[in-house]
Amino acid sequence: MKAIVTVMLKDGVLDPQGKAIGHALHVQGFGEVQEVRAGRVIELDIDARDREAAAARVDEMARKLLANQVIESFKVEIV
Amino acid sequence: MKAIVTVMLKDGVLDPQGKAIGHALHVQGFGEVQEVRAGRVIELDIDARDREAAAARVDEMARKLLANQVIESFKVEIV
Amino acid sequence: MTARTVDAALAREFGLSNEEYERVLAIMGRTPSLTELGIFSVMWSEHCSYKSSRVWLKTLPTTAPWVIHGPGENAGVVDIGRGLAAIFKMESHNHPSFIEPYQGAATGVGGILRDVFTMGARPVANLNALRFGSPENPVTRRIVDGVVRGIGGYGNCVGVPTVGGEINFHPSFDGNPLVNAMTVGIARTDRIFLSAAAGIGNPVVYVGSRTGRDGIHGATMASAEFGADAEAKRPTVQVGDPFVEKLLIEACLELMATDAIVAIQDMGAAGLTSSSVEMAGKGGVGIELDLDHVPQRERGMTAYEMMLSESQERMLIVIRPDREDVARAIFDKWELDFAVIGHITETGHIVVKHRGVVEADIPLDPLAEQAPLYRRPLGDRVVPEPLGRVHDPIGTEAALLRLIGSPDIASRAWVWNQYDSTVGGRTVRRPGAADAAVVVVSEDDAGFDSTLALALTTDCTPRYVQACARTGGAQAVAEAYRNLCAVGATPLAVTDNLNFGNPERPEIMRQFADAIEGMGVACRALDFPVVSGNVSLYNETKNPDGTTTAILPTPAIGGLGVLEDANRAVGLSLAPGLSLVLIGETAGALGQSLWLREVLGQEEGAPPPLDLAAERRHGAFVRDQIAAGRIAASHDLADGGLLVAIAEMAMAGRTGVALDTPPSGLPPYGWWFGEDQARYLLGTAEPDALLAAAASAGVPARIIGHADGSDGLTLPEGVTISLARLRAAHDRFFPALMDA
Amino acid sequence: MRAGIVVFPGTNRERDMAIALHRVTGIRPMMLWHRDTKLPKLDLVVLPGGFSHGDYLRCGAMAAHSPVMSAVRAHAATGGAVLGVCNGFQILTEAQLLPGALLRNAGLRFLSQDWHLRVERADTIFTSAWRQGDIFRVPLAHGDGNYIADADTLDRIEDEGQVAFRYCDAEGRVSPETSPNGSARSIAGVFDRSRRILGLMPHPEDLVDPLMGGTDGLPLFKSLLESLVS
Ligand SMILES: Nc1ncnc2c1ncn2[C@@H]1O[C@H](COP(=O)(O)OP(=O)(O)O)[C@@H](O)[C@H]1O
Ligand SMILES: [Mg+2]
Repeated sequence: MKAIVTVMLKDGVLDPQGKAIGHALHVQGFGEVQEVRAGRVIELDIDARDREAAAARVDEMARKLLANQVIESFKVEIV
Repeated sequence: MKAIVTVMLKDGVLDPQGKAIGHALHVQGFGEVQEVRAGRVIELDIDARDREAAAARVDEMARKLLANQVIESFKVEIV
Repeated sequence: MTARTVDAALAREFGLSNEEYERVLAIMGRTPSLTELGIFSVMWSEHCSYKSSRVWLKTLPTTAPWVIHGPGENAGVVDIGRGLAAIFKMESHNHPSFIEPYQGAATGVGGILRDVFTMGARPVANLNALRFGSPENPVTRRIVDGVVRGIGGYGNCVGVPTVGGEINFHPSFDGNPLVNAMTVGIARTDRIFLSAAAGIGNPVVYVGSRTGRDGIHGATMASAEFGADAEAKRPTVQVGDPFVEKLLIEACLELMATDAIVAIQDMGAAGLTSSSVEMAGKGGVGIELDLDHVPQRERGMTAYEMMLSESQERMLIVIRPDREDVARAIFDKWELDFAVIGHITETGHIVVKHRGVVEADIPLDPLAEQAPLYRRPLGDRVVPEPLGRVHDPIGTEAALLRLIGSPDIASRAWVWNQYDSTVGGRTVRRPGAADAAVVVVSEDDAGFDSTLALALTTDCTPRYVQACARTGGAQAVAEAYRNLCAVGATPLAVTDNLNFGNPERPEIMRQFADAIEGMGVACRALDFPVVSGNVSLYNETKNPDGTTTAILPTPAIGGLGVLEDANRAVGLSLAPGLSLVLIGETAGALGQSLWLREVLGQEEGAPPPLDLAAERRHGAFVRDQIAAGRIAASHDLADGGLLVAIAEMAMAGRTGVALDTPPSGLPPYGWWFGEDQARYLLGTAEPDALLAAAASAGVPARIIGHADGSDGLTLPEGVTISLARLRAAHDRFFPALMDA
Repeated sequence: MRAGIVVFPGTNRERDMAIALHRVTGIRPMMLWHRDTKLPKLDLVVLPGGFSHGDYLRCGAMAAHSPVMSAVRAHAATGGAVLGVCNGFQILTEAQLLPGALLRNAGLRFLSQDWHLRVERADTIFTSAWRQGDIFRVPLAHGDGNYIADADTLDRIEDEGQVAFRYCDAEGRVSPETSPNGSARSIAGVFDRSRRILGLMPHPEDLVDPLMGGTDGLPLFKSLLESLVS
């Protein structure tokens, strides 16, 4: 099974990277861009009985390791 | 409109970050994890006539700036 | 938030005692608004008001003919000749670094950089003094990793080389690591910028990053011990943006080359509140802010939130009204926010408006003058029992191998290899090359041929301070002095970072008072005044059973010295053919030594006694001999004693050393591993001249061996310990801890 | 030799580079700004190290789209020499003036230490003061120096002699272990086809003075001085 974990900074936490990307897009003529947020994505291949089991395990991985919950939030998708 | 650009290393490009995450997950007892790939995600709020127009513009942004097509591939979603 | 009624209960949540809240009511003559309460609470927090420490800090010597500005400004300023000044300070980011090690350490570096460039200096070097918990504690590894990455991530990006520092491990830091960051900058003595506001009507300008809801109440958090609710305090973590800091440095220095600035101050702890209150307070004027003009990152921020936000990379500047366009153009060029958010008034009040409403109106004089000041009760002075008889269970060879690989002595290359130490083209002695880092300074940024240099070091031996705070406080100063002398520099001044536990506990307050007393005595004896510093209290962890664990008391000292000619700087690397000369007296002091801890598992006894007159005499002698060109390698003796120092010099120079028989009357372990103070080990090609000079200066000196170009240390009894074995033991610790 | 150094927001090794160029040429190089659209007449344009635009997104990505880069391209197109060091190398690859890309170091940590390089060819304007096979010491200071290109590109740049330097040990041996950052074939620096553009990760400009620990980096600048007398 394949899982996709998307990790973004929590709302309100400064996102220097997103800010810089937004700025660069503007300079390059993409004036229609408003807010930009940058995050990480981690794709995992994983052995699991079923989707629920996989989701539960990946959720645990994200909590323990993949996301820094002090400043980040995450989302798990099983595909 | 909101666009999500996911940028991953192309297949065949060594991904040390993914490898390190995989290793760390194993050490932490997530032995069921196989291959891990790490990438970036960029979320944009964007003004556009419709989804097609948005997709076309974001595709252009990705080609020009958000991805380095020498090593990376990207995917655009409009949500 | 806004729905809360302001009362004594809320004040307590904000960290104000009932009595302090009464005082607020008396000053205001009414119930304060939420924003006003917020302002009082941060200004009267331990972090900003120094309410527990001030009475003791005042006893430190702070003046010398070369001191231009001592404590009281953003950083200390000393004259280094040729019309130049060194500006430097050290600051802690302990609590944030436990909650989020990367961002905590990174923003610590950012904060101290701003304290230095806000005075007009270009930052030329960073150092850091770190204390971590036991290497056996699984949490330690994550904290070390984050802190080291954070320091590197920020310092490398802003392009200020990280050239030195120190690291200790001890279980008392398990739940409360120490991250003390130091920045040193260079400015022209005639272009130093202060924070006292002036000029009624002058605009108050905000520059840098936008304000978000970051770190609200950070200053009060830094003043509270960690309990089970540490988790709940997490949302206050700030994220640093070193890229914006780099732009801010360049933009501010560019503005400083004009005549636009009246006063300037970084927004550090308590952000807009402390910067505006301090600028107006120091200038004896009033200030009015209209928060509608504050550049904001988030929607719907209240006055309270904006006044208390600790968003990073922001500065407040009072400028000449006719220079507003010049200033704006510079910040536009660097693509930084620039906004006039208020003006200087004659009211003596801080007035904060938001959406047409006066959210705060506080008289500044009483806010400062009636700030709480405590002479907290002192516990009994701890007098350590002298160390009793010890035995040596493992012998010299095994002890050396164990010590050289122990956490407090092992090679720190793993750490400094992640810090850019050369950027800027000024670094003459990188980490690990000498007892102090050496950076060359130039009169202007392109003045390539200056050889005037600064020597920099940070030092403290917390286990000594724990055993006897007076001796330990003095020893930290003496060791900094020694490290500067060892490279050939003349020590000029120190900054300090006083990390202690809860000052409301008499035994902690006693440690604090005694450590300062010791520091003061040493600074006076060595002509080595304190010109800036920082206090971090409440470094304790609440245990599940209700008890608390305090850190080992850690008055970290950052020392600065000057070398007229950087070409004369001496490192610790030995070369074959050199004789090794030991300077100073060896009595075999093993109390609180690393040998005792690492070999016998004991943390006992009194720290080694200090003789400050000898420190001064020996230091001057070493400097003179270096200036005379007689010294090719030099190292002060500290943790681990003589044999550890020999091994370090031999490894650095890739040469073996043949050692002479120790003097009789001392056990071998006392000679090799005693931590007696005021000692140096010098490598010289002219041992006779050196001994003669020592004799006439009344300085004890003795040849103890020579570098023979072999591949090992040969002990007097004939045993050889190969350099390869030593290096393997020395290099193992960090990679084994971190990369396993 | 007239040299100019481009400063981007976040560039931080322009001073180091200026010191090195001044030392060999006796002339202070010009500082150029990322928004410049025209360059003065120059023999050499240098893109120095640092963290242009914070190195956010990808190192060098945003700088590669700066206005000044069109001018740099034009300068190169007319045979002008271009040197990119560290972040400058990353910018040149992002601008596709040089082949390949630079990924995160294989060890995932910033690397700041001296390393050795082997000179792969000495018949270029950048390397003429060395002999082929010379070994020299040089400081590294980067987090993203892992050189990568697809196999065909690697073969091509090898065949066409575009590899300038390789990471090696003190004896000049090259193996996967001598690559500090995982770079393909231990490549530390590459030329473009014309060999008038060079990009490399390490910092020769930080080792041009005995006071700073050595002069191993000087030949790069001496080569340029000899080749670019104007
Ligand atoms: N332990 C100390 N020794 C000497 N001076 C100190 C000490 N602690 C603080 N100071 C001085 O008190 C002033 C206020 O310090 P601080 O609140 O840390 O400043 P900032 O808010 O600018 O970082 C500074 O001038 C600082 O140098
Ligand atoms: Mg300050």
